Amino acid sequence: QGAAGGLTAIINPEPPVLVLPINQQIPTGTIGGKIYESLLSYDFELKPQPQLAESWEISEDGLTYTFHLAKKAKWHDGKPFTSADVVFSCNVMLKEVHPRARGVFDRCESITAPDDHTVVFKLKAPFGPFLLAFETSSAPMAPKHIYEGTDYRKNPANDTPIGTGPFKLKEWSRGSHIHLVANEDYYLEGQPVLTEIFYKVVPDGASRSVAMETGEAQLSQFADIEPFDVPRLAAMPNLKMTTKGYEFFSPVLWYELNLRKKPFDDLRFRKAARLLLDPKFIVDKINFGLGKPATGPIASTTKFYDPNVTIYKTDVAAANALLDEMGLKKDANGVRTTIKFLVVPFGEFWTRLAEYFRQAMKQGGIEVVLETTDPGGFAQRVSNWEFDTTSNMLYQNGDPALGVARSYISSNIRKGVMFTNTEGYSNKEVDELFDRAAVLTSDKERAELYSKVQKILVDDLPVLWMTEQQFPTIHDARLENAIDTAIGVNGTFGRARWAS
Amino acid sequence: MSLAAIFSRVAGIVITIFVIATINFVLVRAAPGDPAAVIAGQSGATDEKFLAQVRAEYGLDQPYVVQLGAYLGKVATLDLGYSYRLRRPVKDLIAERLGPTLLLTLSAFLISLLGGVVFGALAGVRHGKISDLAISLLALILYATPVFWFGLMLVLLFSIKLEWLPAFGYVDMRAGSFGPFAYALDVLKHLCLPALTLGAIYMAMYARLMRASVIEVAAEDYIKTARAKGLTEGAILRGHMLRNASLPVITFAGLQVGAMIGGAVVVETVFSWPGLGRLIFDAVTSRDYPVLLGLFLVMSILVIAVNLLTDLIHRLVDPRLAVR
Amino acid sequence: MTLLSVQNLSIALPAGADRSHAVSNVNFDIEENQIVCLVGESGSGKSMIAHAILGLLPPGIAVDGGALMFGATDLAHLTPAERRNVRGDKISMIFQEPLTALNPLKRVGEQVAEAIRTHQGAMPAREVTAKVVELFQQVGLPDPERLRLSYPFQLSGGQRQRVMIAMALCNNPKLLIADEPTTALDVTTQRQILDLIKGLQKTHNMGVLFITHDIGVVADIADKVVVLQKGDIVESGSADAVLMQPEKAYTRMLLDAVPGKGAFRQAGEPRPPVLEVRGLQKKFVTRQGLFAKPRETVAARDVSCQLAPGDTLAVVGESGSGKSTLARILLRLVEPDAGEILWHGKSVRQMKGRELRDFRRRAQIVFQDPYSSLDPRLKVGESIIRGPIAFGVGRVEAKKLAEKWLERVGLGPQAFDRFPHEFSGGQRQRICIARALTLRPEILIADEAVSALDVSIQAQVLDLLNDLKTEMGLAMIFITHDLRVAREIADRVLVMRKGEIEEERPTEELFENPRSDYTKRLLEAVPGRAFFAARAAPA
Amino acid sequence: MNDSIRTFLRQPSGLLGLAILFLVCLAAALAPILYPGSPWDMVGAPLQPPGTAGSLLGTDTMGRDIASGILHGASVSLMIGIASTIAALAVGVTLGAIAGYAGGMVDRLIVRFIEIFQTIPNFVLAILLVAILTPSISTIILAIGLVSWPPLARLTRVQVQSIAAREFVQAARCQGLGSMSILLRHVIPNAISPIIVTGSMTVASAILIEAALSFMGLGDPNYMSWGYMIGAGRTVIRMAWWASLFPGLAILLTAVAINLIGEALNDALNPRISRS
Ligand SMILES: Nc1ncnc2c1ncn2[C@@H]1O[C@H](COP(=O)(O)OP(=O)(O)OP(=O)(O)O)[C@@H](O)[C@H]1O
Ligand SMILES: Nc1ncnc2c1ncn2[C@@H]1O[C@H](COP(=O)(O)OP(=O)(O)OP(=O)(O)O)[C@@H](O)[C@H]1O
Ligand SMILES: [Mg+2]
Ligand SMILES: [Mg+2]
Ligand code: NI
Repeated sequence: QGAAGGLTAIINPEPPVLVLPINQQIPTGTIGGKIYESLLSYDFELKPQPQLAESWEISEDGLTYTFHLAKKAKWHDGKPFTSADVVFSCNVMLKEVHPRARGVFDRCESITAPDDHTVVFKLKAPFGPFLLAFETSSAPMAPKHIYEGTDYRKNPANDTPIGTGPFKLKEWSRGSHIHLVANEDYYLEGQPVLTEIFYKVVPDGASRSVAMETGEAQLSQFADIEPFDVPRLAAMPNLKMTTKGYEFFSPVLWYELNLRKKPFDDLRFRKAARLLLDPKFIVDKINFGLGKPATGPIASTTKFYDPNVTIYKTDVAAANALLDEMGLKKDANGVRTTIKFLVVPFGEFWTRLAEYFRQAMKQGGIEVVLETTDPGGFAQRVSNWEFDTTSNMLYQNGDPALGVARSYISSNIRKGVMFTNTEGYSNKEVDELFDRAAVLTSDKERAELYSKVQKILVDDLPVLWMTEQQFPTIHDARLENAIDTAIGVNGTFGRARWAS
Repeated sequence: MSLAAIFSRVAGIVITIFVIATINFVLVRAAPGDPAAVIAGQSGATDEKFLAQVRAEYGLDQPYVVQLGAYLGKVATLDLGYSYRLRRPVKDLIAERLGPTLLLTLSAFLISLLGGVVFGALAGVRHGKISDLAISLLALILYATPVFWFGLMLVLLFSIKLEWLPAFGYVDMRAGSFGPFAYALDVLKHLCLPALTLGAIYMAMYARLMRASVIEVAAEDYIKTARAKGLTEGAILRGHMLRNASLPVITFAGLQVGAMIGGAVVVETVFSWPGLGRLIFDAVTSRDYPVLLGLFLVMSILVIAVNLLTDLIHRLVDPRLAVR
Repeated sequence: MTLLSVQNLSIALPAGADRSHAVSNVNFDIEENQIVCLVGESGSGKSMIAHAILGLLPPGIAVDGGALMFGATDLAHLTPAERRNVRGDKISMIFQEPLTALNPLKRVGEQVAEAIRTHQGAMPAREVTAKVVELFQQVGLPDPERLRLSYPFQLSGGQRQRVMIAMALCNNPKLLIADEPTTALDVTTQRQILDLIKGLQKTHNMGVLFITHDIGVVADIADKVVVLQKGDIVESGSADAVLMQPEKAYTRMLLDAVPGKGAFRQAGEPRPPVLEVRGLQKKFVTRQGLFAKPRETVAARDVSCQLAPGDTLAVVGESGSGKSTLARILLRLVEPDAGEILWHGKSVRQMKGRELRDFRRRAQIVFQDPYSSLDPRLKVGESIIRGPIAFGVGRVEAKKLAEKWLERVGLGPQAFDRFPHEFSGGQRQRICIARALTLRPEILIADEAVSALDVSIQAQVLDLLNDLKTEMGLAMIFITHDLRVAREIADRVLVMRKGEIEEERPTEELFENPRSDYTKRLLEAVPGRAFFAARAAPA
Repeated sequence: MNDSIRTFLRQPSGLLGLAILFLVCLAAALAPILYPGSPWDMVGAPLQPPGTAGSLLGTDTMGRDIASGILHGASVSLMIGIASTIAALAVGVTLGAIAGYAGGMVDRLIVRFIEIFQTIPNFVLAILLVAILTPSISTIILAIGLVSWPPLARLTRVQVQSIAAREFVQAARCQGLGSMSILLRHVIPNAISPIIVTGSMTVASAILIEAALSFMGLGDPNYMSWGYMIGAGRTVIRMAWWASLFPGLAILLTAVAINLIGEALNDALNPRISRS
């Protein structure tokens, strides 16, 4: 076998569509990332690298970004990729169908195309992380000639995605597999190496491990492999495991308390709860060693992380003392108070997390009753603030301004919207620090502000941060260069190859 | 079957489907919270525009009776709704999963019926002997076994310990490149454990019934007649006992089809069999109600179909029914 | 030449059975071209002997002494294969119940053909079919070509029994064993089958072992009689000898117990009726399905009759003629479609509440099946006293009453605390009578109350009823399919056919001088008529 | 009744069933004493094999003691089994008795209704009910009860019908007994025993349905149940067979015991067998 050849990978769950511009769920990102591209890619340190944009420059005042596009880039249907497509995507289509992209591009005064291969973004105000907005899932380029003037979500072309990426969709057998083949006309020299990629839909966790074990599949990502199976598979000689390639996402997991309600509004209670919990337990026993305890709101894998904050150690006695101080007395059964926990309805991991929370709180005499709902009800209840406690995990999307601030700033307390400041935390100082940090362009200045905000937040405990989640990518030991950007398995795989 | 009988049969089926559809309707209305939010639940965030669209589609602003009527109308035109989670019409989702489920349930049905009849007959004929005791005991135990657990234990034994059969799935992932024969063989290999799991439990049930039935039939006068004719015991078993004794088993099997399809849901979950049951599991874990309700209806119709089939078999076996 | 010689035959029963041996030391011979009748009460071991000959004894029961010499072979000691060769070939057998003796799921022709193929080896299908058709013709089945393709349920009882006979004859057996082949049939059909067997026996020169409990049947067909009592032979010999000059008391008792030989009862003066029935109509409609046409059965069409105190009205007729339905209508267990029932001139159909209960108390019924007419969960005494208690009698008193009646029907007060299953059929029937009588009824309806009983017990129950009737001035409606029983007990007889009254006359007139053809046929079919007439004459 | 008890006790299989069931009840009763903590407590390292580190039957993925879970789960399984059977009996017997005794149009309607419910794949309906009403102990009982009644109704109807047609019932009517007392004293006592038998077996099937629901993730998250344990252990079956084996055995044994008892009851309540 030479460097070329086919790759069989696992996909779970089956993506609803492959058109990345209209759907950004994880599996869509993984497969769509081979078909669609954005202007930039990012290395493991989140430094921008060329993709559809060969080069770019930023004006002094940090308000104008000019991108020079790859001249040979073509859509899969043979039409050339031009700056008109970029303007259409960023200024029209994504604003309509992609809430996250809308958030970023709404900051632009104008998006224009002086010539076929140049695009100019003019910002209303400086925005520090603007260059991080051109990750594939965040701003996938859509072909103007197909989507302009149509109902994007109902466009029949959604069944035959047309992108600029190194792989094209050949066949999608629903419920079974998605077959991608190499794009012969790809604009980057010598790419792609692989001739085809099969994404097999394997809904069952155990079967996924078996498939990896037997070599039926050669690549798995995100939560494909159940945590307890990871060490075993990682130890197999024919497989390799890496947690690299998720830097852009860097998810942080936390328990969320509804600060509008008693006793969660009392900092002593939050501190006590935090002292009862042990992030190590989640890492070791629920995650089987993957991930690491989080110290605060910003993940250690991203730029502005500051480790010098208050460190909470598990301390049951101290927790009980705090609760006593609050005047929450134990009754005959040793129960101080009974609270509810809304279990996240997305599978076993979340159930375990809820069960752990219940047992941990019990040590402080806090009885937790688990409530279950369906995803619809869950979203509805959380976004409408109808819960006591729950758990949550958010991607940081490369920059605190993109993925962290949204959970803590009071301007983002938006009833009815998921992934906002649903816990209801409000602190003027924090608001101000986040706002200022977003519009600065100097990393050094920004780092200072983010350090400050981290200290305040960790002392204030708006949520109980537990872990920085890590995902295992497990692949055939002979597969090379697949994970070479900060979005890892969601990358283009243009350089992925077999070791000869 | 007379025309009138066919007519009343069809009417019965229509009524049944109508009732099931009504149950569906009531259930969606019984779900806590705004039905529109429930139906739209899969969209992650509750998007007002989307809710309005759902409300209009289901006519949730209309009076109940009108809504029920509209819903039944949709069912009548085979419109089972739309899965917002999977962004596809429920009808399509079900259609592509129907094959594996049929394969699984039909083979399990055959295994259970054949096995039940054979083992039950064996035990019945050897009434009171060791082999009867062994079969009866085994049947009793199997009958009391949770299906999913039995499946897991089979996986533990045959896939993990002995490594004879694949533990999960429908075909090998590489099967796309196999020839048609190798492909079929591979599916067959994957089918073994799930079909056995689902079949065994019902086999136990039928074996128990068959045993009792054979013992009863053995005491019938016509068996004495057959003996008095000078037939060998084998000929008596084959020619006179089996058919008569299996009648109650067939009737019962017809009644059990519903339960078996329910069992398939669990078995498909255990073995990651890409059928309707698996779809139900996914739909349950994500509470994809349109899919759940559609599946419920389709599975009920499946039961009706298999019931008709058993009826047909019954008629073939029992001339008294055929003439009437 | 002796065909089968039963020598000192003993058949052991398993432990826990009612006796140690089903039969012991039984000796008799069957000659070629001879009909040997085996008679005896239920449980005397008749079937056991028949089954032993073919090696068909049920599991746990075995021949434990003696020999069954069939020519030079001892049938009691054959290997399974040898036994199969004998069965259905040299010796064949017909059973009592024609409905259950045929496989319900196989065409009757096929069932006969199977017997042929089993013993005559491979034969072209056409030949087998031809043989079957020929056999069917021989046994008098109509349209054999079509009939052989029928299933048993499509044939009447008599036709099924003919199929059984054809099956038994298909390999020209030397010996035919018939175990009560006519008991389940109507008298007229019984007559035909008896004639058929007798005829075939003549043409085929067969030896026949005919088992029956009916002395009348014996008298009609037997060359030789073997009388069995509790497993022992009481008497055996040529039919003439045994029937005309019975030596043993038991045989005499059997002969005397046959009902319907004494003088006719004379109807008394006409008195005002207790019960009068006018123009009863009843149609049963069975729904087949939602849209299928319902099936209708006429169970009563314009039925009228009267019953005076102290009178006994016998209702006779073939199975399904509507006798039981009439009884049920009278008691308002079934509502008629039209007609009047008058009790002392009051309309029973208008009655409600107290009045109805009062009527019910005065009109009691005894059912045919002594097994299902007692609540299996209640002690016998309890079943009896519920009635009086329901009418306000105190428990202690009711118990006294019940004990009195139990004694009166010959059971003794200790029966009070036992469960129904601890009694024999005859005893149960007496309990039912006691239950009915504790309420001191005016009218007693007996629906086939003695049909399930052996002749000797039947005679006892009939006597009991007769005594009680005269004693209490009961009016009785006695339903039976047995004309001899009717003759024994009734003042008047009502003949029913398909829900209609064929004839209603005083008993003597009807028997001496029947008017309707149907009644004539019924009378002619009664087995042993000539014999009993002859026997009665000199007495 | 004494006869029935005697016959019951004469049957070794029935006794065995009783003994096992007794053990299960004992386990349920002793759970708080033998394992005073909650079965959710994480007592040791995860996935410890049986017999190690003080855990008799090993620990599950979160280090919870399997033995403790099984003991505490016993009462949950029994409670759900019995409660949902009572619910099924309430619906089934009432409908069946009405149909059997009333006859005619009412009977036809009820029969039709029963038939429809028998057509519906009952486990799927149970899933649907629990999923939509959100899983909790009461919705689970309700759902299992709602899907288990048709066989009971059918049986009750046939029983009532056949008993009501028996001659001894007609005889009782002729004795002047009122309808109510006939129903209570003759029909029900004679009809009840198969219903008791089937009812007892329904407990076993209810336990199985509950287990399957929990296995599918539709159990009440606040109660440790055997089905939940198997479901939670399923994914780790390759490295921790004990996590699913033992709870499965517990279900199996309980169901076998109940079935054995049911069969023995069947014989015991049959007067012909019990009193001969
Ligand atoms: N399977 C059996 N087990 C034990 N005892 C039996 C069995 N079958 C018959 N018996 C007993 O054997 C004896 C003879 O029975 P058999 O059937 O020969 O009587 P029969 O004369 O044919 O009576 P009937 O006129 O009622 O047919 C009876 O006492 C009966 O109780
Ligand atoms: N409940 C019923 N429903 C439908 N048909 C009935 C019903 N009861 C009786 N019949 C029919 O009415 C007719 C008369 O029945 P009935 O029982 O009165 O006959 P019988 O003269 O007593 O017969 P047997 O001698 O067999 O007891 C039969 O054809 C029977 O099938
Ligand atoms: Mg007999
Ligand atoms: Mg009758
Ligand atoms: Ni008779």
